[in-house]
Amino acid sequence: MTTISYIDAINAAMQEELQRDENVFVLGEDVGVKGGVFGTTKGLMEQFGEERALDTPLAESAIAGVAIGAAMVGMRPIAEMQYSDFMLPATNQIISEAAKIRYRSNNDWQCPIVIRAPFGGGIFGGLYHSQCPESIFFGTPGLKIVAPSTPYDAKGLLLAAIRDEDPVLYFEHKKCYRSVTGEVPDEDYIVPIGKADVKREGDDITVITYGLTVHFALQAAEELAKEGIEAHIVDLRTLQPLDKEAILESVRRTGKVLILHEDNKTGGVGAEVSAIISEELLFELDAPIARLCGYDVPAMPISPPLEKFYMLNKDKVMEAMRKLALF
Amino acid sequence: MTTISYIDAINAAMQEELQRDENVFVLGEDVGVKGGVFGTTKGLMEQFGEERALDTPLAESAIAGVAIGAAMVGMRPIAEMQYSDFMLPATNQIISEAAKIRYRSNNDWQCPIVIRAPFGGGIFGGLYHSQCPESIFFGTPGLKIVAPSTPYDAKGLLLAAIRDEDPVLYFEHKKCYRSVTGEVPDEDYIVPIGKADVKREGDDITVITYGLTVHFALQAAEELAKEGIEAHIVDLRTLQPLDKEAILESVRRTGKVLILHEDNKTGGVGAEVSAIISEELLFELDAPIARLCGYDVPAMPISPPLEKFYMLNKDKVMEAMRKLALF
Amino acid sequence: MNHKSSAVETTRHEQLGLTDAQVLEMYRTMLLSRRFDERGLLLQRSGKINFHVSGIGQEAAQVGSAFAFRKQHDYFLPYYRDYAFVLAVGMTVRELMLSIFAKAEDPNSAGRQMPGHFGSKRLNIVTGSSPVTTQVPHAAGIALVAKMKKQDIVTYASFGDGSSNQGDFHEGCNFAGVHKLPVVFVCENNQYAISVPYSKQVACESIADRAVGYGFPGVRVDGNDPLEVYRVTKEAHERARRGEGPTLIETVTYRISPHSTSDNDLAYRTKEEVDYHKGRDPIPRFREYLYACGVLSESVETDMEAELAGIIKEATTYADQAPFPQPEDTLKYVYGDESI
Amino acid sequence: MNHKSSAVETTRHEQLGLTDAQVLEMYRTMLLSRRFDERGLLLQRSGKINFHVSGIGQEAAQVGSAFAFRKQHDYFLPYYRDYAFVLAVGMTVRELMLSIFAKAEDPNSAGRQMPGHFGSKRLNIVTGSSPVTTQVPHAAGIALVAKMKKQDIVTYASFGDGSSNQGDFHEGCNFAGVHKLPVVFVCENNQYAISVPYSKQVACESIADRAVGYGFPGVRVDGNDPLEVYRVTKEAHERARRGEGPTLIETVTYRISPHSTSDNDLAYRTKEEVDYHKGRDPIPRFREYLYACGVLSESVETDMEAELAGIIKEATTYADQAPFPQPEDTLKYVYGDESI
Ligand SMILES: Cc1ncc(C[n+]2csc(CCOP(=O)(O)OP(=O)(O)O)c2C)c(N)n1
Ligand SMILES: Cc1ncc(C[n+]2csc(CCOP(=O)(O)OP(=O)(O)O)c2C)c(N)n1
Ligand SMILES: [Mg+2]
Ligand SMILES: [Mg+2]
Repeated sequence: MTTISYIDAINAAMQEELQRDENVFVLGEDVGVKGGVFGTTKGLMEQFGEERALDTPLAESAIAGVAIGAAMVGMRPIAEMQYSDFMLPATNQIISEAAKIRYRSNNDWQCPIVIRAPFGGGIFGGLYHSQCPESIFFGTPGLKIVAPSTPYDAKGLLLAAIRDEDPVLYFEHKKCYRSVTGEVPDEDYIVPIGKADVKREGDDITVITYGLTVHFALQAAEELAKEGIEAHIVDLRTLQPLDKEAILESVRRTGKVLILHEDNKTGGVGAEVSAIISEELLFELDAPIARLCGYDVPAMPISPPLEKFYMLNKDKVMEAMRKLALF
Repeated sequence: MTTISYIDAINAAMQEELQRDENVFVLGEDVGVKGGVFGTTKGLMEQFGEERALDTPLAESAIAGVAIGAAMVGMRPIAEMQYSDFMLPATNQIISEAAKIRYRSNNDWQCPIVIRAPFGGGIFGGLYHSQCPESIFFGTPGLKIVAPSTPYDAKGLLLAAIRDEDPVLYFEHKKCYRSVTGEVPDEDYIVPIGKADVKREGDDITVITYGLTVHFALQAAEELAKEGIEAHIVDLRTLQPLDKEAILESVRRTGKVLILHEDNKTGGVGAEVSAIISEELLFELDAPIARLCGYDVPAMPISPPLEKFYMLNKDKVMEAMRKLALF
Repeated sequence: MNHKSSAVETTRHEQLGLTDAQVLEMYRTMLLSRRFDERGLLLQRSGKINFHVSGIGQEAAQVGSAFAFRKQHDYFLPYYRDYAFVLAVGMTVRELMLSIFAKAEDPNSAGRQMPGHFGSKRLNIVTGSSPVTTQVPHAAGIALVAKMKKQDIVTYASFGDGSSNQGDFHEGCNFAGVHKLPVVFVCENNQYAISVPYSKQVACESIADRAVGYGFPGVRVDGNDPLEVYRVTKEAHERARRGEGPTLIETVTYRISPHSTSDNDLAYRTKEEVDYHKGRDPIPRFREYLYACGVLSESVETDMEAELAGIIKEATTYADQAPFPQPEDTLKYVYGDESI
Repeated sequence: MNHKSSAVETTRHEQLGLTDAQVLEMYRTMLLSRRFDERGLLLQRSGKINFHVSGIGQEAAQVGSAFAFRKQHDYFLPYYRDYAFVLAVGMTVRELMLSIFAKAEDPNSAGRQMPGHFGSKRLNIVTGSSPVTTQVPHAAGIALVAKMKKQDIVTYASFGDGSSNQGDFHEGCNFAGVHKLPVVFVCENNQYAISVPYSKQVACESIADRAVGYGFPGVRVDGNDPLEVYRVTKEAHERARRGEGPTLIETVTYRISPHSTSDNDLAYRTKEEVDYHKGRDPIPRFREYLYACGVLSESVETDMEAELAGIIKEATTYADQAPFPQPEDTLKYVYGDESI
């Protein structure tokens, strides 16, 4: 085990896969010479050459589309979208193409691409450098979607995504890049897509979340433990397909559930989690299913007091958890 | 009151608004000379000239983007997407631009456009002429989304959408075009955006739905009435913003709710409706919140037995309603 | 076309390096495509199938392109009118019939997709969709792999004139241009995008004019002349193989049929206009050339028509009688791991 | 630029119909923009603001464009480096400062958007976003309205060289070309898109080459020469007013600053390269010209620098002290009907 940052875990996963499999390559804006605007692809061009850490023209639909074409003939492209906000020009390639290639060809063709996109706020990025776009893609069968919260999951899920036979959207939280560190194994491993993870055990309330807010929940849980409230914290890790079993099991354990995410509330992943629970476990609930999410505004503003108002944090999460525990 | 078809209601709404307000115009592929591939814009070019029923180049992002530009300087464009499946190249214009113009400019600029898109299946359209794309846009605050089921609502909501100060996505169900007829007032009226409609009253179970499936629910309800089951049927009509009050009221009335839509289940509008209910009315529920929706596959196939398997119909809906009533 | 060439002089096709057998095969493919297409229209009118989209009038352009490529070797991303193209690179009429009948055995999609949405891994025909020009970046991606892996493979991608206004056309061409990729982009300019004529789609004189903006050559060619199309495509194919990058070819044709069986074309164009272009139908024109060269004779032709009629009939009966997919097949192949 | 013109001959600017006062104002605007930009960088480095994106090196191109348009009359869709442009069409430094400080009074977005995301209904500066070239179709839409309503209004839309590879650039230009709309598209080619040089973005010699594919003229011009930029833009503006349609202008410049304050440009380009272009800075070059014409003198210059320093200082202090928006303002203006 070695302790590294979330961003280094992402970088290491790519570095190792480029090494292991000659069909893996990375493409995107500024991923080559510069090593990415956040540094996620640092060193890859130096080690593997220009073609395998490919600087592309400024055109996201082409980045996705070229990756899809390459994947159909046997490659394992990792397409980087500079910010998840800028994947929208590629929506048609992602939803109409990547998601449907296997299905429309009756399994004759496959599309094993990974699309990495930094998402989330709290970095003074303003409206177009802070968004959580997962709800746009979440309703599309054929896609897999992951969103790790720790270096271990970040590396393991990226390795799994690259080796997966289907298109995977990999949402990496910008705020976690350098603020979150953790242990990762020295040997090869993967985190299986479709499996949630219990990040903390507890019997009083269940918190179901993913991404940056996992950390707020964990911090809040530590404080609440002093008040005698023990929270059970489930990190979804994979958003599509959801780990239904893990969700239901965690709810059975406490009977009280708070769903937490940074993406705005209406139409978010939390709605589906809630719907699954009330479809399957309604009579085991001891409290209404609560959601604490981003406000329903188009995107978070850059002005510091507004960004702070929009973003969740330990205190806001703790308040919601306490309220649920006391219900 | 005059009895007309759903498609004629849409055509009439546009015709009347083009007449009433010189700032209204229609643009899209084949909307001029041909009058639309379905005939929704028939006669408009003849009556109002080429500029107000404008045939555009084959480029959806430009159609949306040009409409947005025109709207920002005071026009009321109605942009037609030939099939809702083909709005995806315009996603960036819709989500990054239309939805955020008011917000990002702190109310200095507005974007009163309507984007009309025929959606849904059952017409042997196959993967790319049958989709329900509402989940892609549903999680985006700043957009309004409507989806009428009857000629009355189709006309009234389109009039409201054109007069609205914000961008409205108007999803019209292709299968309703000629198969659904109904009365519309002879005088001017609107159906307010944001208001659901009770299409049938009943005390045993609540069905919440929109679009084509409203009709399946109504047909099923008639048959179930003979078995002594009285269904309360709520047509959402507006998907964004949801009519929370109407949803909750209808659930309070029966304590049992079935959410029904053609769009695939995971991440659909039904998930949010369910989440709202279990957040607000958990202890008034007498049965788990049920959802009957499209299968979680990328899109419906064209082959007749597969399309039939995918599509909901009166019998499938009746079965789900009966099961809920008997819970 | 030079109608005066006689059998003793070197023929145009010989000058292009094509044998008599090859041009006869070109002709046969055009005719087979036409007969299939006519049957498709008939089947739709008689209610046997729900929908047909036709390539009538574009066969010469398609076959001329296809013959410059290597079957089961190069990669192909055709568009929905490319029946003659896919027949030329190996698809059978039976397979096309299975597709228009939406039957389980259809190799393109097992009846999932509309007719004209081709795909066959065996034939290197890459699965296509309806939203136009998404295949342009895919073709660039495939060509990028050929370049990375130093494989002698050229990729073909076609699309309509109206479709060249989509963002993906621009982005895909630009990517291919920057990386000098081995790909040939073919715009089949049939003058219409459904009801919208060329003049309302674009303001440039020729779609081929767009190539300069991507740093590679653009060539406009008479799409009713299969040999001329072959010639320029062969050149483009060779440029690609030499590592000199992409070419954009515009084959100027005319869409003789309505847009699809759902379209009434006389609502937006005149019978006279259509008739004029029927008079320039590439098939009789090429037939005349082949007669003039002595490649085609009455007896060859009679045999050919009989053979094709047999193929169409057999394929129609086969596809008509073939089973539909099982309803529950709807649920298959969402993901590679079916347990999900 | 012709440095030999003396005050007695007709100067270049007079030949273009510009008065001495006007060119002095051009110069003043360039300088004001530069001083604002330098202060922005300083404020970021000192931690006063979080982020700055600079237009240093592009002022001549921007001012040359802006002076061909009519303030508070034409419509403007500038991009994030267009400080000199927006200053020229009426925005004040105080307003720009309020924006980079993200304060409530910022007229662009009340502190919601990043700096460089301009918008002011009062000034006909249309609200812009970050995803590049979405403004190109908007500009076409605004120009379409001018044409429909027979208004004498010309629309300006600018963007970077890398951005001209986006689908929206293509679709917007094509739409404007087909409808011959009164719009001028300006590509400020500063040789880089963040770290990616021109040669890896496009394979065409000039972005202006793309115009032919849209059926309108494309003009490449030295973006370090404000008068030449003015001349070609004025011509484009007149073409637009005459109903002859769009023009694409490529102003060739160089991005002297790093991409933004988050960028370390020496990771992908050399100091020598940057220094070479600093040596071609348009501001001293224009200054020299104005001296040569006798428009600028030491005393005028001293006064101007003092005036601008005062403006920058006042604006900085004002913006620094201005209140932030209220946290709950986050919830405002999602829809027109606030009750939703
Ligand atoms: C993105 C997208 N928008 C709209 C359509 C609907 N549509 C199908 S074919 C067509 C016209 C295509 O015209 P062109 O590119 O000239 O090809 P042609 O049909 O003439 O061969 C349209 C608008 C589509 N398939 N994809
Ligand atoms: C659609 C989109 N993708 C990516 C980005 C991130 N980004 C911001 S500026 C930029 C480079 C733009 O280069 P260019 O168009 O040449 O303009 P310049 O910055 O050089 O003035 C990139 C990639 C973006 N803003 N929008
Ligand atoms: Mg065409
Ligand atoms: Mg640039």
